[in-house]
Amino acid sequence: MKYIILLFLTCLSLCLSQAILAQTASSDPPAEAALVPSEPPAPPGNLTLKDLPNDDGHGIAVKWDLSPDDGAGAKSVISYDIYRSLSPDAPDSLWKKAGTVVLGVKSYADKGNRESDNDDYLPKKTNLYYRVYAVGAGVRSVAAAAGPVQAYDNWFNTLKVPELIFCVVFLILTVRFINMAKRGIDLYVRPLAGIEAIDEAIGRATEMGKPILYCLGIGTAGDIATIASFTILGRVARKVAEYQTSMIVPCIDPIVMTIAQETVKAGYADAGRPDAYKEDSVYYVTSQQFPYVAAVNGTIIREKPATNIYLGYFLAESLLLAETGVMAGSIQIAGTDQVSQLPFFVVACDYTLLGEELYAASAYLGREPLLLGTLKAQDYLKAIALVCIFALLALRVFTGADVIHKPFDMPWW
Amino acid sequence: MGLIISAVVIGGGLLWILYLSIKGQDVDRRIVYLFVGATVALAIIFRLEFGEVATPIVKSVFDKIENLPAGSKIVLSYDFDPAMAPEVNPMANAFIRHILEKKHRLFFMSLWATGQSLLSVSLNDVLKPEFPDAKYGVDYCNLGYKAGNEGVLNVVITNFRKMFPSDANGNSLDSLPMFKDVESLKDMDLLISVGGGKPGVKEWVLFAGDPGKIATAGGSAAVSTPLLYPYWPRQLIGLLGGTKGAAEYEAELIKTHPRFKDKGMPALRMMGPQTMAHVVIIAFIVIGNVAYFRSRRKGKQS
Amino acid sequence: MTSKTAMRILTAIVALIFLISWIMKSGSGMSDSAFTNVRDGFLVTFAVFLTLSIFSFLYRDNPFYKFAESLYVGISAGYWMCYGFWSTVVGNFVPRASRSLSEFFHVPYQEHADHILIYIPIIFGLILLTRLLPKIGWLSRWSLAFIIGATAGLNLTRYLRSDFISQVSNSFIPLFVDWKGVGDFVNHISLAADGQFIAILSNWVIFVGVMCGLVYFFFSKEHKGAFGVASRVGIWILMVTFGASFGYTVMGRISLLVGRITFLFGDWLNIL
Amino acid sequence: MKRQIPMLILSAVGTLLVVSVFIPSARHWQEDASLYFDIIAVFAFFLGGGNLIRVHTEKVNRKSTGWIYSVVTLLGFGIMLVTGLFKIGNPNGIAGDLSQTGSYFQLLFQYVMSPLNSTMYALLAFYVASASYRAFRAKNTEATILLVAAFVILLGRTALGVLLTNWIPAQLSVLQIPNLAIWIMNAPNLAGQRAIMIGISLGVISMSLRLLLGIERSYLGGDN
Repeated sequence: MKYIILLFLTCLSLCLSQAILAQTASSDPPAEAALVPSEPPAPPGNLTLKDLPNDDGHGIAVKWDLSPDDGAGAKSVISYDIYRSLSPDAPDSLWKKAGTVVLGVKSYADKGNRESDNDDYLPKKTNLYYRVYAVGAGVRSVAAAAGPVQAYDNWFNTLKVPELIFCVVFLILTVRFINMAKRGIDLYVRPLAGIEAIDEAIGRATEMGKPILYCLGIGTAGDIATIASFTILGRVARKVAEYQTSMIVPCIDPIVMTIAQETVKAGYADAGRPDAYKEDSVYYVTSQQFPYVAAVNGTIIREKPATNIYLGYFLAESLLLAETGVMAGSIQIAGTDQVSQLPFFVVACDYTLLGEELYAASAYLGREPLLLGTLKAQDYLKAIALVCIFALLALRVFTGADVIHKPFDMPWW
Repeated sequence: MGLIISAVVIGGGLLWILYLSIKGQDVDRRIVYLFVGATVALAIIFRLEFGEVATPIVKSVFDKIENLPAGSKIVLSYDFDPAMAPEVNPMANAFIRHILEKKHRLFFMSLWATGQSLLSVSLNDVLKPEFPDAKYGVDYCNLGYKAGNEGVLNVVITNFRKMFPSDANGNSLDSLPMFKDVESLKDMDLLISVGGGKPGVKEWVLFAGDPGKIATAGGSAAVSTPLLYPYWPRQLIGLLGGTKGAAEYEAELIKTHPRFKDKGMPALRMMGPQTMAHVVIIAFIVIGNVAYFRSRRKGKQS
Repeated sequence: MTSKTAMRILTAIVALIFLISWIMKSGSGMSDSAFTNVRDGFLVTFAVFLTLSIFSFLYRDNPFYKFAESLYVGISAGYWMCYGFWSTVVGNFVPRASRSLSEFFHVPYQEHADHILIYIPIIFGLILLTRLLPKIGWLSRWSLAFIIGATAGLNLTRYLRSDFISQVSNSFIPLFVDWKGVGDFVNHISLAADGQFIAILSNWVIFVGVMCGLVYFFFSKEHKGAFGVASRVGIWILMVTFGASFGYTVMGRISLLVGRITFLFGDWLNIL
Repeated sequence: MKRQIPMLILSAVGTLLVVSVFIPSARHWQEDASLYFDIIAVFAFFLGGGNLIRVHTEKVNRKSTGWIYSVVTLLGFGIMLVTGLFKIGNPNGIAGDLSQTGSYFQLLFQYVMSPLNSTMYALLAFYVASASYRAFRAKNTEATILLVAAFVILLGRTALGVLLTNWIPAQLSVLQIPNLAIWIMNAPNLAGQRAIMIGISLGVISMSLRLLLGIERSYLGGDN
């Protein structure tokens, strides 16, 4: 079974890589052109209009054949101007300039605005007419005109197929491993030092009779790292309640504070000590980065917590907090998904959860088979990523294309 | 004078701390703070400047301009806005000085609408007063800004006159003597883009330097510099990164052309405190390791 | 001398310097109005006082820092709420909800916006406020669920696109740069920074580095044998990354300090 | 009930937003969700502001240690709210921009908040130094690699790096410290960043799925 899945996934990634190759391999060389002034160039030919695919109904795909003077003939074309109007014989003032493209380009995606009070509004299900001019130095050709055409909204964005495939694969894997876990199959997870440290740290705080400071970072509830931190906070609160020690949770955002209060309260309830929960332990400081840090730093220095836990979204304050914690002599456990801040945590804290480990932490702490199952699914996706990179590179070596920047400029993301 | 005082104070202090560390005493963090603060303060008060030495990535740009035969054609593009200007404007000014000093022909242009006004500031503050003999249309010209981002490059790589029927002042290109033997970017000897966003150095490499096989160099704000490193040295002949890169270029310029010494080199001045602080931090890392190995050896002995 | 007397003397000195600075700064003001000069003199001096108070934390916690910190927290909380009120309530909600309110606040009323849907967040917002009532406080979880659900939904595809797919495809780099055969490669092999060998080496390091880094993050497989070696290389690569990013950031941090010290010596003491 | 309905809301909202990515005509749901988010956040201001006032007035009432600083906080909060909500001193009155030059709100921002912001930020210069002094020690393989990488980059950022290794011939030029620094940034650093980012994206996707599937509930309290 396992091998069949892997085989399937490998085939899938090969197909995808083929698609990526096809996308990146095509690029037109710039057209050669020479200078000839002032005669108006010949107009572009064969103007065709179509509803723009994969959009919400406010775009038209415009295509034409190059003017005979573009790169050949009199070589006088510099660019093409695209105009749109609601009527084929409207006066020039009612033709809205939709865009300009340089010579050698023979298509334009006219993406209008969907708000009717916007200047660039492009109504859906309405007849539209287009004109395309070839523009020379100070002159322009006769218009190539076409229409009517209507814009429709589409029901599926075909450009998102790769994402859909990955979503579905991930979902299937997750559900599969959850089911395995439900059937009681034991799933191995390797130990993570940072996670084990959390347990010890709570014990240490109990011995010292000092609180634990849990900082959710400066993210709002709109940052997924903050949500991940909530899931860990719940488990930490439960242990704190079991050990009968206290915790301080300063928050930077009112909603974060609200969710944190709910989470900590639930953690205490789960531990069977709902009365021990103190509303004041989770409080709002202020909504800005540096005043928040100033206040938390003050708290760390004055309360001297046994342990500081920083999990969530952090920016420059990572080092400000962690160094202050060092001064206060606290054990420090940190984790963030901000790659630029990880170095500071690694340098100043005792344990650091690196990126993905932050998201795995709640599964580790809870040790619930269902959650551990999702870790397994994550690993399979990682294996797919490895296979993908391998496959792409193998293709690269055999096809021999050698331009380092091509994948960086892919049209579809 | 200021340099001597600072060197004695900071150097002496560091030696003393090294001595204490070797003896096994731990340095309080406040001492580290004191040193960093004092270093930066001294450097600011005494306006310390250091002879930066150009790193290879900067030196290669300098050498290229230095070694091109007089009369070579160089494009300098202002691809930045006022927010980035403190970091990258010194680079642009240093380029102007160097290029005109070497009697090359300088073609100004800009892919950013906001670059144009910064460009005219440079023309009025640097070029005109310092090079009164440079003649417009012969030694330099200003093509100004054209909308279209990298699309502009797509056109001028085959033909200048299509995109720029006239220069920024409305003169037709054919009326400018320096355009006599210029058809497209491919006739240029060097392209320089100074910028920090999009379009910027990367676009110049991808849409002009690479397809036209034209030597390309760049100057970039510090934040975006790491993203450009991969293009060096194969696609970019050199790159000035942030204030540091600008300072290196200024230092090299003063060394080779001492007449610019009194022109005020802003990047060099900004670098003074930073270099000092770096040296202090490096010294502390060394001291920390000396102390660590010392204590470990002692631990082993006992 | 007890620490309390020392503190009193220190406070007196600070107050004295503050006063002198206020007078000097007021005297050198540019404005025609005496009130503005005195006010700006006070504000500049106060800004300097706050700057130094924050720096004093480096020595140790002290009343000056505590004062600056408390003021900072209060002011910034007020600042944030004012911004929230004017930009979200007046800027986003009022123009969609009511014409007369729009006129009162001088914001353009949006006729075509979906007016009914704007009440969804209002309802959820009101539900959130039930927290203040102990009996039905549990209702507020509905709003929290809405927020968490939205975050999860938005981020799932966002990260899939911008991080997963694009980073994997960015790893799509040539392993044999400018390859012209083994003979040519061996003939030109050198450690020159712009040589072919280094270009090839870099890409191999990226390739192997990404692979090993990913292996390090495997949770459900024991890091033993070949897998263990790869994971160990992976952690080394991560350590290089951390060291390099740390080193690269130092310069930017120093320039912040340069800015503050320039403020103290230049704008305040005028000795630069 | 108390747990099922929130789970349902969460899954429904999240699933709708995921699906909307694939349906062009539903694209604006995402923008709408962000807007709703902001508006709900305004209601939360009451909770946040209320909490701030309550915590600090309690400290004042109890006369607990440092209560005087709570007075300072409350004063600052009140002053800022009054100047901002009523736009005191704003040359254009109620219609003026909140941060209009000359308004009291802007004065407070310029002379109180802004210097405090940059000073807090500037503390980093000191902390970076003390952290590198303490942590960059060759204790084991990992720490040594960290130390060497940071050291090379730091040296590469000063003239010292050039002076020390200028003698290395062009054939070995990658060993010159500035070149080595760039190479480190280019190759191993890039690889590490990429591995972390790929890992994070999988972590986020997995976390989101766990939330949407309703198996991650610890934020609403464990299993019972």
